Amino acid sequence: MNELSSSLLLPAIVFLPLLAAIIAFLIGRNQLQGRINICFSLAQFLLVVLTTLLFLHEQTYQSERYVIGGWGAPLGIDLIVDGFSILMIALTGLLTLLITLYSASYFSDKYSASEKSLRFWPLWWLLISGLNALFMSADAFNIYVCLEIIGLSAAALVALQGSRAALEAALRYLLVGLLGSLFYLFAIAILYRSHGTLDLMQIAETANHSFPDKVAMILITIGLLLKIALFPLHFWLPPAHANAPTPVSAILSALVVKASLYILIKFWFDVLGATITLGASQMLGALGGAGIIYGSWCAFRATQLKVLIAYSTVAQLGYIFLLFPLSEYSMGVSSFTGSASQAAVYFIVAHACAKAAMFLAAGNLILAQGNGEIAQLKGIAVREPLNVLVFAVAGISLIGLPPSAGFIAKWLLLTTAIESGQWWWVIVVIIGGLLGAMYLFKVLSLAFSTDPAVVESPTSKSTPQVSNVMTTVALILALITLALGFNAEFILNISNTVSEVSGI
Amino acid sequence: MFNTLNIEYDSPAVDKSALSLIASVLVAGFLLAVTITIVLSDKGHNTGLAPLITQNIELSGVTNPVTAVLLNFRAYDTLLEIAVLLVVVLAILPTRDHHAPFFKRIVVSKKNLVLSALQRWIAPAVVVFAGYLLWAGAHQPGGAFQAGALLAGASVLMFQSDTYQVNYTSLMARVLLVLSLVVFITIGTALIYFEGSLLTYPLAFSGLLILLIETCATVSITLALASLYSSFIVSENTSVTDNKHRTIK
Amino acid sequence: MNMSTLLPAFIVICPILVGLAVMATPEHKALQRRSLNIAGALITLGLIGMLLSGVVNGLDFETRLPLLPNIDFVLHGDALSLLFVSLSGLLWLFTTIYAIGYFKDSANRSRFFAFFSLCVGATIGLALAGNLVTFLIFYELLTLVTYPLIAHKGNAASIKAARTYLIYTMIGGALLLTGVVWLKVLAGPLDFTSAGLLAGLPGLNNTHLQIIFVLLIAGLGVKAALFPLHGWLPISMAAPAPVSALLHAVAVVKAGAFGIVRVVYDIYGVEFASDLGLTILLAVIAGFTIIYGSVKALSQDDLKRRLAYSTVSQVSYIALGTAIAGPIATIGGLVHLVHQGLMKITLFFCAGNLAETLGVHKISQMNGAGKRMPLTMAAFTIAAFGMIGVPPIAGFVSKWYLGVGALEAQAYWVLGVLAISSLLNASYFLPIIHAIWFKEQSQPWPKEVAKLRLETHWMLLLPPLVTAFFALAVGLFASSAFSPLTWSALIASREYQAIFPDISGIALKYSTGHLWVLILPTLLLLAMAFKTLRAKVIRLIPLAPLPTLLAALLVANEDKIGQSFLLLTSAIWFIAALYAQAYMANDNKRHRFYLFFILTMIGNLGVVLSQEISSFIAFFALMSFSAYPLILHSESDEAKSAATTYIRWVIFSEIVLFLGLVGKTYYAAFGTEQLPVVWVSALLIIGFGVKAGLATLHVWLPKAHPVAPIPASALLSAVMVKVGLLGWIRFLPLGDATINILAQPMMVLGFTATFLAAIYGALQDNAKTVLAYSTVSQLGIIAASIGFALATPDSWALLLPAIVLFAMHHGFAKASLFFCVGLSSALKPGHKLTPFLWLLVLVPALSLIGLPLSSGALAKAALKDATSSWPLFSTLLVMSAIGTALLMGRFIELMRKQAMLSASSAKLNWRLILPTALSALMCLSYFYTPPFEFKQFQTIVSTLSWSAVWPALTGLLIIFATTKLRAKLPVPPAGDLLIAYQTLAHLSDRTRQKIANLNTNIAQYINMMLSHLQRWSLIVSGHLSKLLTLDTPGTVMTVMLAALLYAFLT
Amino acid sequence: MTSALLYAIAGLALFAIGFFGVVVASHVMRKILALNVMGVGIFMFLIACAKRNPLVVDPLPHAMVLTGIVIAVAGTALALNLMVRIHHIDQSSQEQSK
Amino acid sequence: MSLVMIFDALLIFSMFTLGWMSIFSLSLFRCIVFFVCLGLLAAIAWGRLGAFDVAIAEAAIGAGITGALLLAAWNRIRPHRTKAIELNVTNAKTSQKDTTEHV
Repeated sequence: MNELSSSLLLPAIVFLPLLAAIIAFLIGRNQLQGRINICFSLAQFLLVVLTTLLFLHEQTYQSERYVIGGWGAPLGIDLIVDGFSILMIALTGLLTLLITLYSASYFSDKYSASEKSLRFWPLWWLLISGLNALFMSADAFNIYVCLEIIGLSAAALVALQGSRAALEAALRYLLVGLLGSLFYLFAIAILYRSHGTLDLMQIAETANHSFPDKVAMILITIGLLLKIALFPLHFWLPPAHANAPTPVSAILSALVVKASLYILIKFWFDVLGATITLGASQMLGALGGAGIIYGSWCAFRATQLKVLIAYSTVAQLGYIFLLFPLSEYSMGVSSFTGSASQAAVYFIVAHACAKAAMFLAAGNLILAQGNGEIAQLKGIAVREPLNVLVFAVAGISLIGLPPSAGFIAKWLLLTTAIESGQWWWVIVVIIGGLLGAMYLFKVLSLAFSTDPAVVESPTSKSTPQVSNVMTTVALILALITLALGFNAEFILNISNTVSEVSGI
Repeated sequence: MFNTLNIEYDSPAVDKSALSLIASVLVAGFLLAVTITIVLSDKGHNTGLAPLITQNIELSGVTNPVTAVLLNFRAYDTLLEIAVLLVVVLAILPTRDHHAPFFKRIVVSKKNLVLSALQRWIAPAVVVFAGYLLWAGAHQPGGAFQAGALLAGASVLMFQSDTYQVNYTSLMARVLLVLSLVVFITIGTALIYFEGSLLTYPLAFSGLLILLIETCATVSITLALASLYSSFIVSENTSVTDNKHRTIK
Repeated sequence: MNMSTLLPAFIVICPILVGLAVMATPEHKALQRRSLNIAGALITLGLIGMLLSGVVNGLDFETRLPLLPNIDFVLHGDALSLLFVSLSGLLWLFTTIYAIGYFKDSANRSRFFAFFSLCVGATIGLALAGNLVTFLIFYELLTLVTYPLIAHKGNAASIKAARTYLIYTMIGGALLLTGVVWLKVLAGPLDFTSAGLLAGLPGLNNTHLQIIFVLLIAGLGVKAALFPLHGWLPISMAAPAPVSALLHAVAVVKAGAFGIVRVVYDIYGVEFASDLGLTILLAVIAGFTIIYGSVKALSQDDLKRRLAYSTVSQVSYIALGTAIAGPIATIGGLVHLVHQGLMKITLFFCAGNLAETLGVHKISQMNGAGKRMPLTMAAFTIAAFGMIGVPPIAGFVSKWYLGVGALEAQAYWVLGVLAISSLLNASYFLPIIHAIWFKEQSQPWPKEVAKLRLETHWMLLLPPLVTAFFALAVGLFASSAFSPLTWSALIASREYQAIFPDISGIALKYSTGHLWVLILPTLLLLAMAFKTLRAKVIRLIPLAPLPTLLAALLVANEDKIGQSFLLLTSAIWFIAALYAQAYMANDNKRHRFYLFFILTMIGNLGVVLSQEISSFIAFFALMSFSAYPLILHSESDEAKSAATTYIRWVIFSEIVLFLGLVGKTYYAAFGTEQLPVVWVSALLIIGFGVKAGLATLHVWLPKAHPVAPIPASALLSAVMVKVGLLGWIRFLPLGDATINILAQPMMVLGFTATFLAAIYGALQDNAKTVLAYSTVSQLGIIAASIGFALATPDSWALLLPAIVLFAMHHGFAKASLFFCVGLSSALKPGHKLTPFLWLLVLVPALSLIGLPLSSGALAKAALKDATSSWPLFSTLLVMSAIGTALLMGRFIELMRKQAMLSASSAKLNWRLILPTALSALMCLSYFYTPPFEFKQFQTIVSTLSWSAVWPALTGLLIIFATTKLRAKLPVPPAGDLLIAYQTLAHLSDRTRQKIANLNTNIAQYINMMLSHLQRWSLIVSGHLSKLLTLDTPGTVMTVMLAALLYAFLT
Repeated sequence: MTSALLYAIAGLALFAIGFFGVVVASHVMRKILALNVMGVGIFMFLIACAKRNPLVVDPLPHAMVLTGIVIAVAGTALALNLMVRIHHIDQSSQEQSK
Repeated sequence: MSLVMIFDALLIFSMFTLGWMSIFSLSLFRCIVFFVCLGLLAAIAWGRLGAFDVAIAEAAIGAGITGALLLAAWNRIRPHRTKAIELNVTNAKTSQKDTTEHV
């Protein structure tokens, strides 16, 4: 991949969205805006696909370093791309393309949210560039800056709505984000003090069971848990994801939460792998398990549709956190390799697609329905059959029923759990699946039940007809989740580049 | 902690739920103890990257090590940092009236003597000093951020007196806000073409390029910080108020 | 990618594509949707046909796609999968047609048909799955796709039903997933290998395998509706008819059963599973479910819920078949998969028709439905009889093989289960059939649709008829080349490979001698269906038995017994037919009478003619069941109660016979040790004893005969009773083995019947009851002689002709006596012909008693010298004449009294008198030359001995002496022991009631507890979540920080 | 106990106070101030690390602190803006309700 | 205990107390003022530790801009602003319309 490292592909992935943001900011609000953003997203997608193919073409499955400014590791900053990060970048590229298409019509003049589009587009592109930068950065402080970009732009996007609930949710999200980043910064300071370098690879080489490394790991864990919204610290996620506009909540649930998870995995397994203790990983697993149960329970009791989906994100994150205790056993030394990591990677990809599809479908349903109340969804299957189908397919993937990607992920997780002899995680996963089924079918049973009052008199005020672009985007995402359910090999090949990689 | 964000003005300093009080005191204390033990126990890497930087300082085109690190060794960080600033400015900017002029002078009925005197004396001095700081950044402590901050301070001073009205959503303002990021990116990508990898300054021009980036950065930072401040200003008596006020919506 | 890899994939994809296409078609385009559906169904059937032909001539079809690191997505067309695929493909076509008719104009049909074809696609995928993972994928897909079908109506009931369905299947799916994953971890890729995968793999510890087996069976048990997991099935009846038809006959329930078959055979392998002790567990559960399902079905009034519970029990047959680790039982289980599908789908189609056209949902509303919808109800009756296990229809075949398989595996309790469940099936299906056909329409139909040319829309009518026909054809042509039976035999032979026995011995071949004889009656039967031809057909009925009569007389036939019985039956049927012409001339319900008259005739003649066990029992059942309406003909109260007792005893005898014959065929084909033959013969004796009026089993006879119209009762006592005797002769090992423990009771019962019946009969006041009791006593003699034959086998050569002769004599005598009862009006004194008529009465009576020169004496003489080796027997024979004399005296007394009372009809009804005269002539011994080479003359002379005369005189003397005494005595009720049995029946009913409401209040208690639990958990979770809404996130964060510190630093 | 070590400890103390403040403070403004105090704490720790060796001063932490300060300002500005907008909506809803 | 050490100790102690006061003092205004002082002292501390660039930045941004922003925000949420409120109210109504229920 030498021509890749010297060529402009990698930095372009970060700079293209920045340029898109600048242009969107400058041209302000006019008809062209939607179309320009769509072609930017297309360009971004092609770029990402090109990089992935080049990376895969290499077959060396080695991580690629891209030295910025020619200064080399300790002094300058490097970009590093390995299996896991290229997968995440590809995922971001795909979701950007689809959700941009969705928001082009969502923020078009047809709907009331149109005059917010001036603020939406620049922030959106900055968020995307922050995500891409994060997945590629190999420098601790650079990760801090990317986390900040993502945190601030996400909070701003949540606040886009302008309603009191949205503003409050955004403020809470922002404060939590800042607190988490400060903890992370403090940990970097400690690491810099004891290792003298900011480059993750070099820290990994000199990391040992020493006292400061342990404290740094603790601070990073607590900071990032706050940003990932694992079970006890999840209080900010439901209001934030529920009150954000639909495309924003889709990208939030699907990717932004995963970004901090990516960093935690990187630190937990590669950089400060030496400091991990058995008790800690079991504790994370336990929190994950509790998260699954509690998240599903709250989802079941939720009355708003988007709150339900947000809580299901909390639950699904619990699944991924089972990775920590499982990989501890399966591979002996805790490195991000082996089937546990494959299961986690597959879960991340499956959840991203499914959750994005579900949020978009829910958005369409709410647009058609007028408000987000679940009780009012009675008999909507008659008016919006396709969206209900997308919602169902996404739900099926979240629960982990066969034809979907979620099933493969759940299968891998169960196999790892059984192989490593930790049968209690098997019970948690199974109960999680059942609880998931509870809240999904609560919605579906309402959608299917024909309430005579509703069917005869279509809702009085003519709610704007959901544009078919938005439905097709949701449908494409749902089909992707189904397609991922079949050829699992493709994703596993990419992600097991992670397993061969020794260092990062 | 964040669950109930109360904003009433006169709420007690500390919310009294005893449980959280005790727990957090305990842990804060514990955290302090732990960190102090680290600091005491570990000699750690006492010089950090200082020797490495001093070796490469000549290659960086500037003599002030901090500016070298900021704008040459870790230029990528600074770029992203400007992007952060841009994010916040975008989030706060009002969404209306792109057509109003960028800069307007308003006739004020009630003059605040002290303020106008202060403006007349200090503003020019601050601008000159900011220029010096920007220039000195290459070899002495100073640089884009400090100069930008100072200029922003001056602009805060100017707005206090409602004599000058800057509309941050006009095209001109938006271009200036975005200027530094654009310059930085273009230079960065251009260097890929010339030098093979991102942000590798050619030895001969690195000083010049850094200066160019610094000036644009100063301009953008000034405008950014000024717009941050202006979004909170509600001047009662001028027509601008309402649209400015509306800006808060 | 040649055909062999693509075909299975195409078969699965086609329905799914159709589903998606239909979902896309907008609601109003009915035609496009209809054509899409039907085209899809036909294409799939065509593909399945290609697959079938391919597999038959040895091609191997497999599609293999990479799915997971070392697991592939495999679709493999082997024999077992094809059985299920062809069933679902076929039934899908019919259910589609039915559904199109059913949903003519209702809302969101596109959605229904879309999910409908997706559901079939999932079922076909599940059938074709090549390994357990692919099976699991399609198993879960099936749940998802059937959910909207159940919730289709959208009203509260169907949503609740769908929810319960989901709860059950989701939990089932989760268990199955755990089991499959665990198994995959232990045993690597789980491809189905025909003789079991795990048997070969080394180093698997058994406790794990046992736990996994329990998990798998629990997961599959939900869909296969095994006992504790069947709750969802009855509730999901709220779904529309085509859905419940599809779910219960084809898709969901069969998927579960098919899964169990796959797991036991292709994953564990039968031997490995049985020595792990797993198959016994499954067998017990399946057995219990069979009984439980039927008991619950009894108490359901809603038709579809009753059918649902019957499905619960029927599907467990398949599980039972697989659980009894024997090749024949496997065949039984597999073939039941298909048969139950065909029968159950017919039942549901009919239920759907009833609901759709008449709005009838409850069984209590179904009275007289047969008249309103004859074709649907005919299909319903065929399917219901099939479910009970009445011979020619499909259900019998699978029960037959299950029975033989149970014997092969020495699991005798399974036979008990089969018996009890057939009994219960009968007890919940027969009342429905009775209500349909023999009850008048009590109240107007709830929601009747306008009457079309046919009874309902042709699309609703065609499917049930076709599937009913298939059910019948599959039963009849069971052993033909392409029947499901041969196909399952092929599968079982692949499963067992080495130890597969040769099953030709127990195959069901329906072959009867001189089949051409039955053509005429069947033609007449068909003609009866058309109203216009009815009058002419009635006149032709007497001709029907003539061909058989000619066959008996003219065609030389080495089977002497058969020929003589044929002679007896056809002669009496001919006379009865003549007599009926006159007797029924002005009866308004004569059409129905004649219809069942012909049916019984076909059955009776068929029994006598049949040479195979299967055809014997088939015609036997036809005869017994079609005799029921003859008894019920007069619709009076006694007729109703007599008919019910009759049908109950018929069912009892059918079941006992089924067990006996199963035993017999098994031991004939594979039997090695002699010991078990005793219980086989015991069962046969009891089975035929009911029909032949053996002592304690005769109670239905005195009640049934008097109630039936004269020709019917004549036939009943003269001919149909003899079929029991024919059965004994054909199937008991009379010639070869001495079974003393059965012989003594047989003789004792025989003679007690002779004497007690005589005394009891003498006290009766109804002429026909007296005759009935005389039949009981005469049959007692025959039973005793059969007992004698059992005791001394070598005497059998002599005894056989004597018994046949005695039977024929009794047949003719009793028939003529019954005919004379009809002539009571003509016997009035004061008419110049009355003395001749009295002669008609006296001749058969005296020949019965056995006066010299009469056929009775001849028969008794023959019997006496055949049993000469045992003097006591002959003395008892002689004494029996006294009893008969008593009865005959009473009979003549009653006839005289009746003649006095009856109005003096001027004109003698010659069309009545002639047949009686004919039968009276038959009684005299000269006219018929028994087909046996028989020392004719010297026996007639020997009848002149004194020993033939004195018993008659004493009997008559007693009658005249006790006339005054008897006048004072109260008349004892007709069926003597019946009261005892009825009290017994009431007792068992009450206990069942007690058990029923015991488990209802247990159920109430449980869900009261559940609701408490739920409320409590809500409160707790409320508190918990209030606490956890984390208005104290700060503290929680600090606590977590402390925990992490601890975790890391220690 | 060189002075740099003293400043490092002070920095950590400020961090602890800030965290304690964030957890316990009731008003949003106080929480924002507490976050800034934590920021100052971390920056002091960083600068103290830069000066551990009296002879040479390591410029890297300085660059980190500079970037940190700008980001802190940005964060605070956004938080304050959100707070004011929430307050403004409450204010206007009270006006309407009155 | 050289003079410098005393100066450092004093500086650290004052920063510590200012840190505490800027969060937990009674009125918000007082908190903000203490925070600005803390910013300035921090600038002195950075100077003391040889980080002059940072000192200038801290003074300009940490104390200056942040202080200004805090005061401006505090000014906006103070209750006394009656006069300004009526004027705003009319505008508020117009803007209120736009914040109708959005998705």
